[in-house]
Amino acid sequence: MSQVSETTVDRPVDTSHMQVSSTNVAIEVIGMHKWYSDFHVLRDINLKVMEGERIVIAGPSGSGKSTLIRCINRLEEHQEGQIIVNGTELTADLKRIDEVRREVGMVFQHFNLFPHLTILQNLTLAPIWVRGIPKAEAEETAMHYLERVKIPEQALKFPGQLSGGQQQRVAIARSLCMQPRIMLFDEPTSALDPEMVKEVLEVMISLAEDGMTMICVTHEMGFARQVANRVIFMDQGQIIEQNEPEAFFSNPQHERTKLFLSQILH
Amino acid sequence: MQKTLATIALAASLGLVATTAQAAILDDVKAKGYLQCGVTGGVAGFSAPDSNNVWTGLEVDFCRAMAAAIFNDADAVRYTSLTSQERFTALSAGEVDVLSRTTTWTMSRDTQLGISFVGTMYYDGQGFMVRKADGIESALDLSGAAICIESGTTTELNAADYFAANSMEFNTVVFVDQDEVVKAYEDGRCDVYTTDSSALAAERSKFANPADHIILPEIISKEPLGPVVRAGDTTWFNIARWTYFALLEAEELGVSSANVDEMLGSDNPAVKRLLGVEGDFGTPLGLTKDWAYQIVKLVGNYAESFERNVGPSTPIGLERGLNALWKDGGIQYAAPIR
Amino acid sequence: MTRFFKRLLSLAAGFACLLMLAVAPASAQTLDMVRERGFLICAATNALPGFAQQDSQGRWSGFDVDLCRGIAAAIFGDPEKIEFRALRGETRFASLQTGMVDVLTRNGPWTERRDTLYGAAYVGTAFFDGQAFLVPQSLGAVSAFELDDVSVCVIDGGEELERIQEFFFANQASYTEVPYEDVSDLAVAYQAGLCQAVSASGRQLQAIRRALPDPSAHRILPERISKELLGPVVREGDPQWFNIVRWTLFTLINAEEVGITQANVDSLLAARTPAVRRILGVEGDFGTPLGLAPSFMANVLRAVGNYGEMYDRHFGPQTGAALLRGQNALWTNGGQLYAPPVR
Amino acid sequence: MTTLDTGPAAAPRVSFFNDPVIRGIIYQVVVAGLLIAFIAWIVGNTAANLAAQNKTTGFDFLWKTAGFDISFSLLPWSRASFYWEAFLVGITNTLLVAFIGIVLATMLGFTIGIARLSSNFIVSRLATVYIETIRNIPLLLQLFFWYFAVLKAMPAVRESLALPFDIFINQRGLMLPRPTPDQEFTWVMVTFGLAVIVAIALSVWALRTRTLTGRYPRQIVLAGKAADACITFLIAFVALLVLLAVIFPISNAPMLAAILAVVIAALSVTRFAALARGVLSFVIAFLILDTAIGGMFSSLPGFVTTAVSAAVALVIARVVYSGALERPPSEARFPLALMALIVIGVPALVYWLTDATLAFEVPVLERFNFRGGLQLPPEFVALAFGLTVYTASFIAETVRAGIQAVNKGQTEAAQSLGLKEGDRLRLVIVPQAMRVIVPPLTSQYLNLTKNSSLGAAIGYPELVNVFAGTALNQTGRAIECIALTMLVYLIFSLLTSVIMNWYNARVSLVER
Amino acid sequence: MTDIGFVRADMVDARPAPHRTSGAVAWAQKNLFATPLDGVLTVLGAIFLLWIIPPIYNFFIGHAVGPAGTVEECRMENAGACWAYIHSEMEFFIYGFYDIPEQWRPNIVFALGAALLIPLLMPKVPFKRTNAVLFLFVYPIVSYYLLAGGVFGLKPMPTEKWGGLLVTLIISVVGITLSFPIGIILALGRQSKMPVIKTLCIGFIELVRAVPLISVLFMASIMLPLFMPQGMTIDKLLRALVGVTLFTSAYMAEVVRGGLQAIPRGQYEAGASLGLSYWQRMYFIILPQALKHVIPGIVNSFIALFKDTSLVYIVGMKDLLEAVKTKNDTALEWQSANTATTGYLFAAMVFWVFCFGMSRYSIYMERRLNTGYKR
Repeated sequence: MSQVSETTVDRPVDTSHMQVSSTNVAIEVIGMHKWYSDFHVLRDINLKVMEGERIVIAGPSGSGKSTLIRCINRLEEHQEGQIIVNGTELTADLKRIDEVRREVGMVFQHFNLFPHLTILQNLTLAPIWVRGIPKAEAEETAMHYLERVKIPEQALKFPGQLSGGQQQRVAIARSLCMQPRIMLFDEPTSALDPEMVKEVLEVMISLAEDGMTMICVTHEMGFARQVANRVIFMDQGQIIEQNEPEAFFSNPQHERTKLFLSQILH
Repeated sequence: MQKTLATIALAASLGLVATTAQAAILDDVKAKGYLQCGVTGGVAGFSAPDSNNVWTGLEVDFCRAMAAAIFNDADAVRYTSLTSQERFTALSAGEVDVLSRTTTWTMSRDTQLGISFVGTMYYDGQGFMVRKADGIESALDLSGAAICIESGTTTELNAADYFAANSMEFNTVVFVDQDEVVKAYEDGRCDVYTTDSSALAAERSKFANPADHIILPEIISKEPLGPVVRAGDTTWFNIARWTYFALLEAEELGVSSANVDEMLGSDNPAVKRLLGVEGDFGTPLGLTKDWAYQIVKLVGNYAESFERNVGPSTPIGLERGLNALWKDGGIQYAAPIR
Repeated sequence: MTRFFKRLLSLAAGFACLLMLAVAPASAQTLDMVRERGFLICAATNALPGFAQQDSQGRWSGFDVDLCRGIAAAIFGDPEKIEFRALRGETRFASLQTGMVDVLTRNGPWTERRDTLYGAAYVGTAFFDGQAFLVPQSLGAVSAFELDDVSVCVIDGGEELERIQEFFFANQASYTEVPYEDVSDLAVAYQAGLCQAVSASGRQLQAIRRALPDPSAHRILPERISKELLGPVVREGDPQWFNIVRWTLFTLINAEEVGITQANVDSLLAARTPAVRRILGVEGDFGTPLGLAPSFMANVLRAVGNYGEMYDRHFGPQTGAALLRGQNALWTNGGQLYAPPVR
Repeated sequence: MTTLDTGPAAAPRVSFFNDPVIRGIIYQVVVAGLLIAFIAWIVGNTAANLAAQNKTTGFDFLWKTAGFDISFSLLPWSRASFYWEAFLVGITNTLLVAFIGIVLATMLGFTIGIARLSSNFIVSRLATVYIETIRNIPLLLQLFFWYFAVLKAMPAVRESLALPFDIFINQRGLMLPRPTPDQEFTWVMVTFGLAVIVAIALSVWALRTRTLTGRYPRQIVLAGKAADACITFLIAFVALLVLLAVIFPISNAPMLAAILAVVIAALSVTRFAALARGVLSFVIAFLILDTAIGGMFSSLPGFVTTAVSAAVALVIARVVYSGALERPPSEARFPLALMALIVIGVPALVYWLTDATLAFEVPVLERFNFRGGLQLPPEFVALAFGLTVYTASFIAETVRAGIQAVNKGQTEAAQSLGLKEGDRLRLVIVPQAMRVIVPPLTSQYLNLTKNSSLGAAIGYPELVNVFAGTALNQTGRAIECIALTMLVYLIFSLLTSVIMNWYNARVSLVER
Repeated sequence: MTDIGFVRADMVDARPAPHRTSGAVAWAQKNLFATPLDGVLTVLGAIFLLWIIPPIYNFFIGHAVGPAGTVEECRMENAGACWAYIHSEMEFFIYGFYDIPEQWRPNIVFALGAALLIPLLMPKVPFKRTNAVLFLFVYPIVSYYLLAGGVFGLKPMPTEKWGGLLVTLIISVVGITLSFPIGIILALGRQSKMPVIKTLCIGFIELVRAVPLISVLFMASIMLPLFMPQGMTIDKLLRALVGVTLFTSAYMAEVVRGGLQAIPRGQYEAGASLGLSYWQRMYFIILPQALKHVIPGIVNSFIALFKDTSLVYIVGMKDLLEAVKTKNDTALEWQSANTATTGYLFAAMVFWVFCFGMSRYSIYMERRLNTGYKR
């Protein structure tokens, strides 16, 4: 079972410029279906994400949450419907996929840092080879983001030498180095010990404060309450309910949502 | 329970390790109850097993003769088939009591390997066999030919010598096993197969179509082939040597397995001595006095063995030639028993 | 890295054990003894012209002596480092066993009893002998098979008499025996014309013929009606020494076969034939395993020549013995002489 | 299982024998004593045995004439050579077959290992069948099979299978032309060496510049474009020449081919580059397929093979075409063509300028055999082939395991960063897979080297055959010969472990 | 942001994936023609199969001469494998020179071995301990006396007469059962804190692993007698056994060491804290876990050993391969173009069946024990 907790951050979250002002659509999913061979994992997904929006996707395990955001990054292929990211529709065309991926950062449950490279190398790898940014510049950016995630001193270490929380923060920094317009988080805290969860959430919140478009699959309901401007509940491969956090938590509509919330919130 | 079983297992495995006290070879052999004889894996007429693993051949007969002399039983022999590479180590390591395996008597072997050559069972010389279709008439035509040779033999050295001496080029293809050499020649890997001419004849007899192969007239070396024993045990050396001489002496005196019992009544003192009727020539060898009688009775004389195994009436069809007795124009010559 | 060095060290130790096995001594009593003494002691059964005889200065010469010189040359490179003795009777084996004598160059014929009972070992045949006939040229016979109606002087009591009987019986020829007790009597009787032929072993007949006033008027017929093998004898139980003597003898034979003589031995050092090069020690090293110099065979040949030369020197026409090579010819010439190859 | 508890039970304090330190010492002393006794026993036995047999020992034999012939040798060898030379010949022959086996087995093994992971059912199944068949059959059996069964099927010398370029196959092995360079050709070789160094230096510089500034140096990009066109022209010219020769044998084919090749090369620098690549790949694929299928199914009528090849080639061309469409612009590509051109072109230029000649000594059939040329005896071919096939099956499994050992998340992370397939493999997957692959791979290399000793069974003169076989036999020095032989393998093994230790220390991941 | 509140009213039911007319087509699409490149590979693979399968089929079955065939048929043009040859020489391939009237003895040994081994390998069969004791201790002794004879009026059969598959199986079974414990002891010795024992084990393991088996057997064949006192001879079979066993033990030791290293330190400490002695700790706690980890490695060593039995021809034993080879070379009455090939293929199939069986069994056991440890 995935870990469900309600760690909150003990500081006031500045939500002043967290209001979605933009009218630009960052991601649009229209009537999307996906099958794993015969298994219908995602059914009729319709979703529109504006630039600067922060969306938390919740739901029991096996509900298709991770699959959905992996589809947005084309780590998984969908069979029906459309996914449009930053105005680019995802098809089998590799060129487009690469374009999209350059704009979309992703953070994984198990960090997936490259263990044979140092932290700094992890961070500069993609900017150098994908964006063609000069090394010095890439390193500068990398150090900037490392400072942002508060571990600049670890730059020359290898991932294996870091704690889980530190690794996840490096993973976030690694994505940020590509200066993406959208960040996808796939249960970023569920493989972490409680005290480490907090340090990762801190980073995510500060990202949110900067107005990054985020889609976050997580069980951190506290985080959802504090940061999200929309919570989506999924079950059986479909979006059951979505709403603003306050409304979602205080007044769930659908039976399944109620059941789910009652289970995780005691 | 387990301990007992382990003890039994140990005992069983020890059954495979035969230990005998430091003793003369003859005593060892007598204690074992059989003679361990090193032979080739199979050269028809010299030593080869049939499908029932019964060994026959001129060299096998020598082992049988020794067994007859020691045990009065020519079948008290076990054969170890050895490649030419293994044979001397097997002998000096005591794995075989006597090596009777188309072994050429040479100086370095005689002096460096701690072994002693008993005598020459077969005077041979190295020859070449080629395919008839190649139209070769002389070994001097062989320049550039590929030659199949068994490794670790004098053959290997002689061929190198011969071609070097005649300034001819050649390629050798060397195998550990005689069978492989022949097979490679047969399959066409080589143009020429070279070994002792007797073995050439023997191998040719086994070919599907012997007439397709000819043996060239040149004999490029002398190859006295004889049994070998470990150096240092004089008694054993003498037993082997005099077994050899007894085979020859019996032929010379006209004693054969057919008439040996009649000959017991012969007046000829030499025959009497040979058959142990007069004098006792066995005891100094550690044998009974009728040792040579047993050899002739159970194995026959040299001529019988020769005729039976490699003579003109066999598929191998070798003439006596140099291997005739000295009085018949050959050079087989035994010291007399007296 | 230290783990690696530890591993290396243990491997090296294991390997050293293996190598230790490669070093083991070989025993060489007789050779050492001879070397220490500085000369070789040879003996023959008795003095016999052609085989071993002393000249007026007391210097020994003959076939046996040359064989002995050959062995000395093999050991010391100097054929003169010998002492030659003629021993009589069965003491010769005792002398051999006690080390008084290193090698017997001519013993009695090789027989089973001598080979097996006396703690002695025959190394090989240096001289094929047998009972033969000596006849005057005037008799006109060139082969023993032509003898008919002759009187033959022969030793009484031995097997010689029986052999003659068998021989003439087998040939359907008639003869008269004239038996004597002693070999010396045969010569006297023959010279005196008491018989038309003498039958004895070839070596005795050649001695008789030498002593005759006009040897060329007599002929030793080529046939041998018995077989006797003469050859060097050494003590049992010293394989190295056995091999030294054996291969000195074989060297003489092999040298004749490939055509190396006393005269051409040095010029042949440049030969190309591998068989010649090996005998002369130019290629390979066959001496060291015997405890001798690599060129020991060349030394032997320098000292005494090859077998044919030795034979001619002592039994050739000019010696009065005029003993045909017969069985003592090389196997390639129809004789019995055959030596395993040097390689 | 209890320990040797023999101490007095009533002892008040820790009994002497129960003290672990002392007990440890006692154990060790006992073991060491037993070992020493055992070794002494063996040495004593051996010495006694050797003395009893009056065997000569020692390594002096190494400086004696060997007197035998060795059928295949890289070093000069004659019957007058010494035994130590035989030793060296054995080692070089072992190393030769091991080296060739290693190179080929690595190539085959990696191919099959990757094929086994292929999503294509047929390809992965073929690879699986190959691996499961080959590695469950003893190598010795395979060698016998390749040597005796296959040798028999080979044509006799006079009916040799003649391949293009004066290559012949028959029962005596593989006969190849041997290059016989003249004096001037040395310069070509020197230039070649220099060109390789220059190419490597250029690559390093280009890559470094790429890392530091984000783009390849301008000059390099320009030169790379030119080189691209050049290489395209050369390939197109050759392919078209062959195609024209095959299809319509016309008189001025070279001219036509050259013109067409120029067109294709010209296209390749325009935005129709993908089209040029597609056409070119169609021609090449068609030629190869047509030849191969025609050879495989000789009973099929020509038009069927042509049609099938054309169809498959068309699909290939389509694949290449769409691949080419997605190719990044030449500014972002590593200028591989340039490096190739430098390595090949510069020496070729020198070859032409210095008027050097590289003649080939062609094997010629004489009375018995081919003479001259480079002759690879069937023993060598069979051994190298057998070792390659056998070891490749193990390497394939190693490679598969190595690739599978890289977490799928690594690929996903790299993908999500936008790294392209090539960069993904080069920068993320391969370095991690190699860390897993290299140690077992090295031990496979060592196994291959050790297994080459089975060449003795089919008559290839490698170390065991020449030295522990023939030399041992001609000299009778069993201990010495075996010891030296084992020493050589021991050294191979130690060298390998030195290299492995170094490699492992270098690549081992730093963990907490 | 008007549509922010959303509640699904009707659940969407699962429906089958699109573009799916039948299972085979979808499967082919996915596994054979997923991309154009895949399509090309599939076509090339199909062409290759078309090329290679008919001749193979014809050789093995189509044109092959069945067991009842004659040599004349085998000698015909275009004839395939000569199974008649295998059939007629089968006895030699299985028993070697073992006397024909006595062949019931190896048969009993085979049957007994199968009867004891198969239940031992099946996890569900009870009485494992008794079974193992019978197989490991009683069976070898019974088999030895049964095969060698010389007791209870059985005709003595010297090991020289044993051959063929019999020898292959004896060497591999004995080698496997002996090399396993020796390998464990060596591995433990290598981990030992006592420097002498450690060095000894390392030296042995590294020395043996460094050299080819062929040279170890060469040594057993040529040099072992030299190391023994005068007059002591060692049976060839025993030499082969010793050579093969020691060789495999060294490899086994390395495999076991891998397993031992994978055991967390905590397990050792836990064992010690329970007051278990060294051997108890190893026997009850460490080894069961460690060995479970390295089952594939162990079985790989066994497979290697089984294949390596083909090298015992060096010490002069006629194992299966050598028996086949002997007949290939000397069975003149069966000479034909494909006789030798058929012989080798037969041997290859026998070896393959055993080795493949072992590897499958190891996969089965691995799954059963669910160690999840992959090499």
